[in-house]
Amino acid sequence: MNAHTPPPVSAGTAPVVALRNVHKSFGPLKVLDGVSFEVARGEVTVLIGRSGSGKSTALRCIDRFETIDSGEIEVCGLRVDNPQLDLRALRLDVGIVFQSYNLFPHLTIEENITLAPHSVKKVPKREAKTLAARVLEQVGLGDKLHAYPEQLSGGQQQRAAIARSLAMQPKVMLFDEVTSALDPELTGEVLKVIEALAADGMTMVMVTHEMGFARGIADQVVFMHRGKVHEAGPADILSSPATPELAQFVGTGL
Amino acid sequence: MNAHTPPPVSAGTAPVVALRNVHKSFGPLKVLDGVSFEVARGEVTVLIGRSGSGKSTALRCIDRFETIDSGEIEVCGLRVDNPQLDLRALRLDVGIVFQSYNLFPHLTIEENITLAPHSVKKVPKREAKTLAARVLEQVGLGDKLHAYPEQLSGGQQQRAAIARSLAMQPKVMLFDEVTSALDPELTGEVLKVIEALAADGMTMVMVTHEMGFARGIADQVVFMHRGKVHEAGPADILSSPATPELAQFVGTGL
Amino acid sequence: MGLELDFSVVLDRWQSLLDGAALTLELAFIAVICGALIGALGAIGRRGGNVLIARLCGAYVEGIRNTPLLVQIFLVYFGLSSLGLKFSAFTVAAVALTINVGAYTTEIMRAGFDSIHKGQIEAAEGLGLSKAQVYWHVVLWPAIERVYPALTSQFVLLMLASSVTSQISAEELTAVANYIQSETYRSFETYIVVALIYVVLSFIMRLGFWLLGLALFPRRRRLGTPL
Amino acid sequence: DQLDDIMAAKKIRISTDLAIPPSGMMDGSMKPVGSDVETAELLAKDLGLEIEWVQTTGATRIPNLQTNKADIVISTLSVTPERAKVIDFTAPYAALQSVVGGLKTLDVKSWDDLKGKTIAVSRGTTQDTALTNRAKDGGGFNVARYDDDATMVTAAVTGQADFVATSATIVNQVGVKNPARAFEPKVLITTFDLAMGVKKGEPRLVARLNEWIAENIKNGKLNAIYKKYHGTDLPENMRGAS
Amino acid sequence: MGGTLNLNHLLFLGHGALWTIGLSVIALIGGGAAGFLIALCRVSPSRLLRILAATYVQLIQGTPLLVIMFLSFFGLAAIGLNISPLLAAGASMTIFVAAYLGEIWRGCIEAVPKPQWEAAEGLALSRSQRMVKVILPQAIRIATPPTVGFMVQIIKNTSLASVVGFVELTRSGQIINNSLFEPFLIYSIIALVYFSLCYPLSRLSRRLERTALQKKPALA
Ligand SMILES: Nc1ncnc2c1ncn2[C@@H]1O[C@H](COP(=O)(O)OP(=O)(O)OP(=O)(O)O)[C@@H](O)[C@H]1O
Ligand SMILES: Nc1ncnc2c1ncn2[C@@H]1O[C@H](COP(=O)(O)OP(=O)(O)OP(=O)(O)O)[C@@H](O)[C@H]1O
Ligand SMILES: [Mg+2]
Ligand SMILES: [Mg+2]
Repeated sequence: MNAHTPPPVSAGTAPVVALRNVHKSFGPLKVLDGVSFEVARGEVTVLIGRSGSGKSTALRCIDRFETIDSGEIEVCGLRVDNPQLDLRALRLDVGIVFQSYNLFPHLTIEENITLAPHSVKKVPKREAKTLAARVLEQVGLGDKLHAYPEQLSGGQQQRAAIARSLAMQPKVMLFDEVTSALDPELTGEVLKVIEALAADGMTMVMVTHEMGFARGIADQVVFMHRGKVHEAGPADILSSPATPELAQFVGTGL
Repeated sequence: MNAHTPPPVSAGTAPVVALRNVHKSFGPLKVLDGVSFEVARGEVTVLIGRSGSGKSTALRCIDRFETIDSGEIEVCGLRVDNPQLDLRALRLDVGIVFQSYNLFPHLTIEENITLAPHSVKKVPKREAKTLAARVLEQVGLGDKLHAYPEQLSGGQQQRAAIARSLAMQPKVMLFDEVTSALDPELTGEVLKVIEALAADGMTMVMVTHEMGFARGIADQVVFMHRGKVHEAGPADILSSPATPELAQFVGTGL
Repeated sequence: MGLELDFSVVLDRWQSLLDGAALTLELAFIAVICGALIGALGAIGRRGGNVLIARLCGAYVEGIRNTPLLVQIFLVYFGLSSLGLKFSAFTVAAVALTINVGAYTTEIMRAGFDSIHKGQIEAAEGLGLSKAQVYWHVVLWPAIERVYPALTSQFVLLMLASSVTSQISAEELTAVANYIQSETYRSFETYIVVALIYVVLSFIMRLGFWLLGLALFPRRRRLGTPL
Repeated sequence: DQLDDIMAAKKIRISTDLAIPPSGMMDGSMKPVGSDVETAELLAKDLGLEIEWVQTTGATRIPNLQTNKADIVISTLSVTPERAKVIDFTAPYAALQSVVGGLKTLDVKSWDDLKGKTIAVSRGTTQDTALTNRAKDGGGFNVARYDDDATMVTAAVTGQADFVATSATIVNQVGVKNPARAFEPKVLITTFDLAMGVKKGEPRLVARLNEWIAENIKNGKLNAIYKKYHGTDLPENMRGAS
Repeated sequence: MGGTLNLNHLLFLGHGALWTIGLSVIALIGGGAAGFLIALCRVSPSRLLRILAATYVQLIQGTPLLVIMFLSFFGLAAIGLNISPLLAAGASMTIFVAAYLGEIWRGCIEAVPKPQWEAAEGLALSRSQRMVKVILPQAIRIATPPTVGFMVQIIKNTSLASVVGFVELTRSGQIINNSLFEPFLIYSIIALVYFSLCYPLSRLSRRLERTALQKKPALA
């Protein structure tokens, strides 16, 4: 276990997201086994690793969709491991897009997007709609405002889900394999969107299997293996891995 | 419209899958606009194209999950556009794996896999279980026989879905972005499985966004654009595209 | 068998039949509106964090579901008057029916709530929606849409079941029918006519619920598919 | 012919409602008793027949006859011209004296005193018809209809109703159940003839029953049964008529 | 007339309760089987079957059970078919229950997500195999709460069989009450008996529902 001395809270230098020695099990299955990494403001961190290595779980812990067994998680100055944490405050700061898109099936795409800005941030309906049109345009779905999720193809649904999260203009965005269902062309478009966000000072943590994507966007790459951070560093580690596991992981890729 | 003369049925030379001038609309939206291509026995055809270009729809039409408005589709000598078609005969010949995995949530992985061989092909339970263990091993999930789908991560679920389809040993396999949720390492493994299948004489049509994968496996690449086959040919067309649209499509990829 | 049907005697009393039918619809209308409200609250209470409230809602549902409506009506009617509180038969009938349909609605709505996928709730939570907002936008409405057929069936059933309130002197359709048939002894004719009126009433209710469904669930209206 | 059928079968199917005291009910050991029950038993004995009881409710008394599920109905049927169109009635074997009863503490002596009051009745009974017609002709009172006598009495006992229209016997029951709310007969409505019901078009059966009724009114047996359960003699004119 | 509640009364009530149970069992078995068929017809590819089933459901669901009982008992007799009260009550309950269960179950079958139907279809499972192995197991979980809700209603609805001369629980209570004039006591006892018949059923189903939930995820 770590010494539990919280770091001095100083917005300028403190990391926006920090995991310190996080442990998490599902029953007998140890999924996170002492994970630590930090994400600085405006930095894009990419989580990579084999299926089942705990990437999604790590991401979910950051937004308190899972409680952790031990360790510390801090996000935008909030202690996520604190049981008394105000969850809504956390989630105003953090946007998350899931592996499975989870659009609300009974609402149109526009309603999906305007829902949170209107009801949480009290943005007037009219403005929210303008916002929705803008973020949908960003992800290349300007013409699908009034469609229902089931009318869209998988790729379109995933982009709509990203747009929905973007509309809340959070301080940190978490993406779990958001590009999985996108073709190269759209991956490129989303990459541009994400780059623009990064330039605006958005902090991001993303899980992805697209190594090219990771190379292009990552300020930091975290390679997870069996619930541990096996190797971490700048995007360069993908080209010159230090551990044989990472070498094998990127090597068998394309 | 084409002249409706069915080609002479001669298993040796006739294509296993043939689309001829297929049209299909969803209400006002024209999704397939005169699509034609043929797949020879043992050949792997890769469908690529932007999101919404109609790839999934084309695939679904081949297995008669959508009826077409006009044109002809022939699969293993069966006229798929014939309204009197025996659907089960078609689906015994054709295996399909969807973009969303669609494992049966109330059955274990083993039960998911043995279900069809046992109840459709009357394979005895014991043999079916051996078969299940084998195909699961093929996709690297040998230890998940008795898990329920929800207990698996996304990647694991997709592999299980592929295994379920493989277990039926169909003559043609249709894959719709089956590698979307897989990491590079597992993509490589599945690629090997699919190559082995191709060597066994399996005919395959797959939608994928992984250009590297397409290059490695495709005998034929069909590039779809706005509901039309915009360019088609051997895998080489990915390296030297003839149309600016394909060039842009592969160019923006990584 | 020498049974000759003569509907004229029954049809001559169309005015009373119409009054009875109107009262039946009125009772059903009040009970459905209030009962649906109670049901939604009950289902939320039953799934909520407060153990006491959840228990109370559970006891309410079980108590009502497992005893006959007739007994509930007697207990409310004679129970209130024994306490010195005198209400009209109509009021008591409406209250008893509301309590009854509220319990059934609670149970159906709870099943609807349970059918909402965890991922949906997580997505909404991830967007920062408050608990109440998540309930309203992502749980309640899709749940209602999903159990709408079961709910409307229950409501029509309630309308038919309201016939037992004739026992405490509410002059609804069955009461009128019983009166007519014991006055004329034209039982067959009366029951056939009343059956037809009930079919028409339930058709009207179903039509109303169908229209309401179109208004409440735009997705279903446009796509026609169940959620 | 039904009479021949009955005599041949040595069995008569009698339909009666066992939930309308004191005409038909169950005693403490759950055996059928009551004035109608005893009348039926006497009839069967005299004709040398066995009884098969056909359980019925108010609503099904007549269909039981029409569809040949019972041979006769003895179940407080009051004779009205309307009903006589559907079934045949025998001669009256008993009578029902209907009164409006009310709380002893209330000062009510005539129909005029009932203006503005609510009177409880059993739905569809002849009392109901009589009161409903009177109310329509400017009687100035309301009618609250309950499904059966028991519910009506309960309404009176618990205070839902201050007036009931029924037989004098039942009026007295209210005070027995709740001494704080003793009822007494206030206004006489009318006296109804009670007859047995027979399917239409069986003149021989009706004739045979009429013969038996006349005989037993004369010898006082029917009066005895009536007095046993209702506490009073049959009306003068009925006893005299025979 | 009058008197107090004694053992004989209770025995009489017990006898009535037995008939209530018997009739409920008949209604559940008959109505369940017929309702299952109705549900299948309602989702059948044949338009004719769908329309026929829908008409049946509309007609029966629009008519009070009391009236169905009455018409089937005396109506059949009127055209010369003299059936016993048990047969008439059983038939009426079956007709009635089938319409409701059929409709409830149709909704549950349709609530299984479309991709599941397609996945099963793609594996060449026949229509019946798809139903039995893929759709119904998932529909059953959704169907449990409304079905039990309705089963309990069936038990209580058997009281209407009194119209065809059946002396079941409610009717026997009425008969006793009409000689004792103790509605509170009698109806409380009846309520208690009904509760003890129905409540275990509700509990059992809830348990089944919970174990099903643990085994299987909620639907997307
Ligand atoms: N709710 C749960 N209950 C039990 N086990 C779980 C649960 N969620 C995940 N797991 C298991 O935890 C392990 C890690 O899962 P996780 O989803 O974090 O993997 P991942 O790295 O995101 O994989 P993928 O790339 O396939 O999405 C897996 O073995 C998975 O089976
Ligand atoms: N059932 C449907 N009803 C209406 N429109 C549909 C339906 N299914 C698909 N579409 C529309 O048809 C178009 C083609 O969809 P399709 O799923 O074939 O695209 P795709 O090429 O597979 O895209 P992706 O790569 O995103 O999966 C899309 O615009 C989609 O919105
Ligand atoms: Mg994951
Ligand atoms: Mg697609």
